[in-house]
Amino acid sequence: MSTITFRDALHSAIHEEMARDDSVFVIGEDVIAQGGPYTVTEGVVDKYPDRIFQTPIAEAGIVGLGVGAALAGMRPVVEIMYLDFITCAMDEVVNQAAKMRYMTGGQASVPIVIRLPCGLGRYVAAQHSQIMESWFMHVPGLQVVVPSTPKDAKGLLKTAVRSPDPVMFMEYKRIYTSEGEVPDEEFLIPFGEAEVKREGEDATVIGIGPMVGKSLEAGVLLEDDGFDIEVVDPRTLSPLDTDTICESVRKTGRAVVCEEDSSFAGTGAEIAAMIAESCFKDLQAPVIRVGMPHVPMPFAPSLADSVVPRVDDVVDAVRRVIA
Amino acid sequence: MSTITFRDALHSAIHEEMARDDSVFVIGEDVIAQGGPYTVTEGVVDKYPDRIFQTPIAEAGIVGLGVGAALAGMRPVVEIMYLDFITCAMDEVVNQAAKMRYMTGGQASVPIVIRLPCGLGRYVAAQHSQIMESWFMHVPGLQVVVPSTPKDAKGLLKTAVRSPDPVMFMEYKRIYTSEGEVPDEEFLIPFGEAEVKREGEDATVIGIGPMVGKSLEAGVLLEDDGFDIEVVDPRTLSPLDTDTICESVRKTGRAVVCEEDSSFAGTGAEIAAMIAESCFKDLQAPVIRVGMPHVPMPFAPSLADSVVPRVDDVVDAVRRVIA
Amino acid sequence: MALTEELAKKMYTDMWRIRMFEEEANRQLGLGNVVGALHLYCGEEAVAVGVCSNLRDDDYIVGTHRSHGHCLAKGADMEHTMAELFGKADGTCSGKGGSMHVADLSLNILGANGIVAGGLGPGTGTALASKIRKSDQVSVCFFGDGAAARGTFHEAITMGALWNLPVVYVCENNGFQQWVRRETVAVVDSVATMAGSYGIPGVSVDGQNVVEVHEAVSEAVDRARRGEGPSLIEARTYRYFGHSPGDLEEYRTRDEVEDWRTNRDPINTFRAYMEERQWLTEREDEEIQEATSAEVTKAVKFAEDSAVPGIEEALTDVVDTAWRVEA
Amino acid sequence: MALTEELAKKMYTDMWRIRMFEEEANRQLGLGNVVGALHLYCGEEAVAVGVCSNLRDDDYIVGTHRSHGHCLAKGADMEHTMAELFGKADGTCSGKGGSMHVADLSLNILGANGIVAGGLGPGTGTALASKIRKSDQVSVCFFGDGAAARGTFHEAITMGALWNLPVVYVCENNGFQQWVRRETVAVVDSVATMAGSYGIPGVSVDGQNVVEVHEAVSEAVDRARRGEGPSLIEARTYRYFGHSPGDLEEYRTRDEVEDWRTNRDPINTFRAYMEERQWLTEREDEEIQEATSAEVTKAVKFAEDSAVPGIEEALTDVVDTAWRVEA
Ligand SMILES: Cc1ncc(C[n+]2csc(CCOP(=O)(O)OP(=O)(O)O)c2C)c(N)n1
Ligand SMILES: Cc1ncc(C[n+]2csc(CCOP(=O)(O)OP(=O)(O)O)c2C)c(N)n1
Ligand SMILES: [Mg+2]
Ligand SMILES: [Mg+2]
Repeated sequence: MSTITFRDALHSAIHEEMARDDSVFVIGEDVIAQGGPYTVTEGVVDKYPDRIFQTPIAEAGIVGLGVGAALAGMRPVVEIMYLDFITCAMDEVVNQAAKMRYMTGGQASVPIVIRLPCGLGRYVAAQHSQIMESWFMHVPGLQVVVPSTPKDAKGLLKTAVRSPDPVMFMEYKRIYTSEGEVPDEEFLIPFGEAEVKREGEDATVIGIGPMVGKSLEAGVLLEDDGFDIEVVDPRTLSPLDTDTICESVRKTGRAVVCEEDSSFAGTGAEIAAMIAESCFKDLQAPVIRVGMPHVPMPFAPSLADSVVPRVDDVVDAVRRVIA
Repeated sequence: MSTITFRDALHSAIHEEMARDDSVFVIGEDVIAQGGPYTVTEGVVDKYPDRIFQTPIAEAGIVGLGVGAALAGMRPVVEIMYLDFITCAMDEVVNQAAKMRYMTGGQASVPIVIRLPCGLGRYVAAQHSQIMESWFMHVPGLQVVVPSTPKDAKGLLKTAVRSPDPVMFMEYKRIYTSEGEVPDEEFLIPFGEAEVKREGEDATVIGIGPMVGKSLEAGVLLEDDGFDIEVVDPRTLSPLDTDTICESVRKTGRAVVCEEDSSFAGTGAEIAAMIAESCFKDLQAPVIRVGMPHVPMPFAPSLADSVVPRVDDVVDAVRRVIA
Repeated sequence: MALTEELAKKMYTDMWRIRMFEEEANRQLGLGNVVGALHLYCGEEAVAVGVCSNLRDDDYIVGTHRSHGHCLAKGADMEHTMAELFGKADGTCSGKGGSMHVADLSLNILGANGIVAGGLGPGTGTALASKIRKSDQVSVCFFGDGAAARGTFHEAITMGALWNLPVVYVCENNGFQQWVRRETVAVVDSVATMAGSYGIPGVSVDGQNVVEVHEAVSEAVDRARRGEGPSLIEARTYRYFGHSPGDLEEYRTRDEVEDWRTNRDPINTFRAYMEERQWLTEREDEEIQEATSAEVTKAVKFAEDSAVPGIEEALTDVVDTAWRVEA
Repeated sequence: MALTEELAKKMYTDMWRIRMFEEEANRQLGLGNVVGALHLYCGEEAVAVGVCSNLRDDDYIVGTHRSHGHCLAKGADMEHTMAELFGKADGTCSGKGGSMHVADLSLNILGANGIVAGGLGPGTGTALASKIRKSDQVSVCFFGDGAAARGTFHEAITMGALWNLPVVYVCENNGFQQWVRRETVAVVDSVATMAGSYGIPGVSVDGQNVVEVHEAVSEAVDRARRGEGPSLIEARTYRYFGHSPGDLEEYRTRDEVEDWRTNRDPINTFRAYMEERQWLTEREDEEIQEATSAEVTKAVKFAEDSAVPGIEEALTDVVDTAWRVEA
């Protein structure tokens, strides 16, 4: 085990997979210069100069080329500088990458990974702070992966690169510098396996991305109230490990679903609806959702900080769900 | 009252609004030729030759120009030939139209209506049959309107044209030819007001778009079982009239949410999660969702017909929720 | 690729294969055996054939919504293609794709595409793959004149040009974009003009003349295979049928269609060329047409006999569910 | 618009206003009063000023991520603009937009845009509005050289050209696209070349020479106002600062920057031009700079004094909640 950052975990996953498999390549804006805005692809150009493509500003083209290269058997790792810009390539994601296997009756495989730095970063307002996981969840054919720790980041990215189907890989900008223990030996994390990140008896908190860390912090604070929460990290939203989530909720009888994105028709909606349907008899209180209000991200730091869910919001929600 | 088709209702709404307000104009592909694929803009070119623009194939450009014209005080009614092609213009929808008012601190108004023919039509497979309302619901700043009858189509489209904010206007292709009574005098239907389309005591069925009609049919069949269902049509998904939905569910104690789109992270997820949270004490059974399985639309008519929810699926779901 | 007598015969045959396949597909549409959007290629045969006659089996093509011709010219089997239009289990795509998504990955036919200009990015991506692998495969992107207005056209070609990828962009300029004439919605007459924005060669050829198409593409393919980068070729052509079912064809006269059919038919033009060179006897011509007709009949029979897919098929092929990694 | 002495003085002043505003914004970034992405315009002043000096108050402009200069040149107030960068309640956008979204709709400044090439469609749309209304307003779309690769550039200009809209497309070609040199990611040197794809005039001018910019744009604006359609103007320019905070500037040398600052500074160039014509005395120059400096100081004071927006403000302006229709 070594303690490394989330960014380092991604960086080493890419380097390891490129060393392992010649068909893996990197494509995106500024991925050579400074190794991309988050330096995740740093050094790739030195080791694999023929397998990294620094592009014009053309997201539809970037994803489109990635889809074609994947159809031809390559394994592109695409960086979209800010998730918000994937809106410029939604046809390529939704109508091409996601549906190709199906429309060809299983002939085609599109092993593309689209890395999506997302969420609030250094206060860059409404067009540079979005999340939108629920969009990708709703599209059959896409896999949606949301690591919350360096270990998960590494294991899930390596799995993503090996997946025969498209992966939307969420990277919350604010946790790039967070640290955690990562095994030194090679490892993979399967899709569709949630992890219980804290065991507890009184309520289940399902956290997405950075809300996992905040939920764990909330867990510590809630001990003072005498509440012992269980924190479940789905790790992949599609496929979604409903079994692990439901098992926990059946045990605790209470659930809070926490996401940084706005709640309305968001990720938490699916998870809450699923729990409410599957665990109806075991629920002792309504499932509560914690998320951003239904507003774009404001610029002013004071405002931005006020809308992104905090540890306190988790604490409050747990208190409400237990009360 | 006159009995007219859904298509006629839209057609007359556009003609009436164009007569009333010089700033209303039409833009889209083939909107002059044959009056668009669904003939909704038929005759506009004869009456208002300077207010209809037949475009190149360039959805991002079309919506982008619409946003600009709207910012300059015009009221564009944009036709996207198939909803699926809006994926080519998602930046314009999400980052421009939806956020402009907010990012400018309330200075800007973007009164654009984007008409979106959607859902299964004449068997045109995965890239020509999508729905995706839940995407638009999730975007703050967008209003999402889903008429299910000719009357609602007319009243809601007229309201949409007058709205100071962007409207995603869903037109399910399979109901263009359905008929219904429409008032002869001018009328508008406010956003955020659901309609109870059938009163009943035993269970609430929330239907979206064509599922309203199917739910009403199911209602008749279920009378044989001795079940009396209430059918609620939200009519607008954003804003969503949670009061009317919850009032009904509190009365019946049971809810089924029906959509034609795939359920996973879909429209029904939000509605089901909301009901499960708001009506927890009154629910006598879990909220059940009826929708398409999580697959793209297959081409073969036999397959396509097997995945789109039918009247039977509603009947089954109601029996399950009451059982 | 040099135009030998042998190749010419194959090309002539392929043109008939497309013509007869499409006419039959249209007939089957009338009978209700084929449903959905059916974009027919009749009149444009010289383009697909003039292009694909330069390609190897391992070269890539990506098509458009109007792609039966591209697939057949690249070698796709008529029986499975017809079965696909019928929505049958033996279709190339098991009935899940239909006319707008026919594809045969085993022949590197990436398939039709229901999104106008949707294929240009992926097609260019296959060329990127070839470059990375240092293979000498070439990719061809077919697209319509209408597609040239879309942003993806611009973005894809920019990258194709930037990295000198082995790709040939083939515009089928049939003068129409669904129900409108090109001149009412386009700002430049020739799509080949646009090559200037990308610093690549752009040529315009008579798309009714398969020899002209073949030669222009031959040069472009060679250039691409040598690693010298992409070319843009515009073939001026015409479609005989309406855009797809439901087209009232208000944008053209019957006379106009008749004129093209009579005076500029690509099959007639090529027949004359071959006869002049004594590459085709009347007898051979008859044999080709008879054999092709029989092939089409057999394809229809195959499609009719093929099973309707079982409804459980609707739920497969979303992702590869057999794939697993171990933790 | 003719370049009179009076207009030249205003332009010279505006160039200083932008220069000093930007340098101060950068200082405030260092102090932590300004946060987020800050894309500075220093070095490119001649473009915004050369363009906007041809515009009326009711003409439209749309900007880019690097738009403080565009706003100031079109007449935006420095105090509210600075307050916006501070995220304060008195900002032009009440602190909700920030640097990448500054806008002043009352001056038909539709604002900055955080999406590269995101403004070209909306900008062209304002010109469509003017055409429908038969007003003689003109719209200007500013965009960077990087934006010219995006599909929306292609789609928007196609429609601007198709309908002969009153719009001028102004490319600020500063030779960089974030952290890469244009030549490594672009396929044609001059963006003006691309005008050929749209059948509109395309010219390239020295973007460090405000007179040259002014004159080229004057012609384009007149053309647009006369209803003769769009033009594409490329201004070759240079930015003095890094792309935005965090730029290590590995893609250029200090010498290169110094060379532009010393030998091709737009303000120095214009000063020399004015002095030659005896349009500017040393005294006047000093006064202009002092007044501008005072204006900037006042703007900072204003921004500092302005309140932080109340958190309830985060929840307003999503849609117009006051709007209602009656059933
Ligand atoms: C992005 C997108 N927009 C619109 C359509 C609807 N559509 C299908 S084919 C077509 C016309 C295409 O014209 P062109 O590219 O010239 O090809 P042609 O049909 O003439 O072969 C249109 C508008 C589509 N399929 N995709
Ligand atoms: C669609 C999109 N892709 C990428 C970015 C990130 N980005 C912001 S500015 C920029 C460079 C823009 O270059 P250019 O258009 O030449 O403008 P300049 O910064 O040189 O003024 C990039 C890549 C973005 N904002 N939007
Ligand atoms: Mg065409
Ligand atoms: Mg630049």
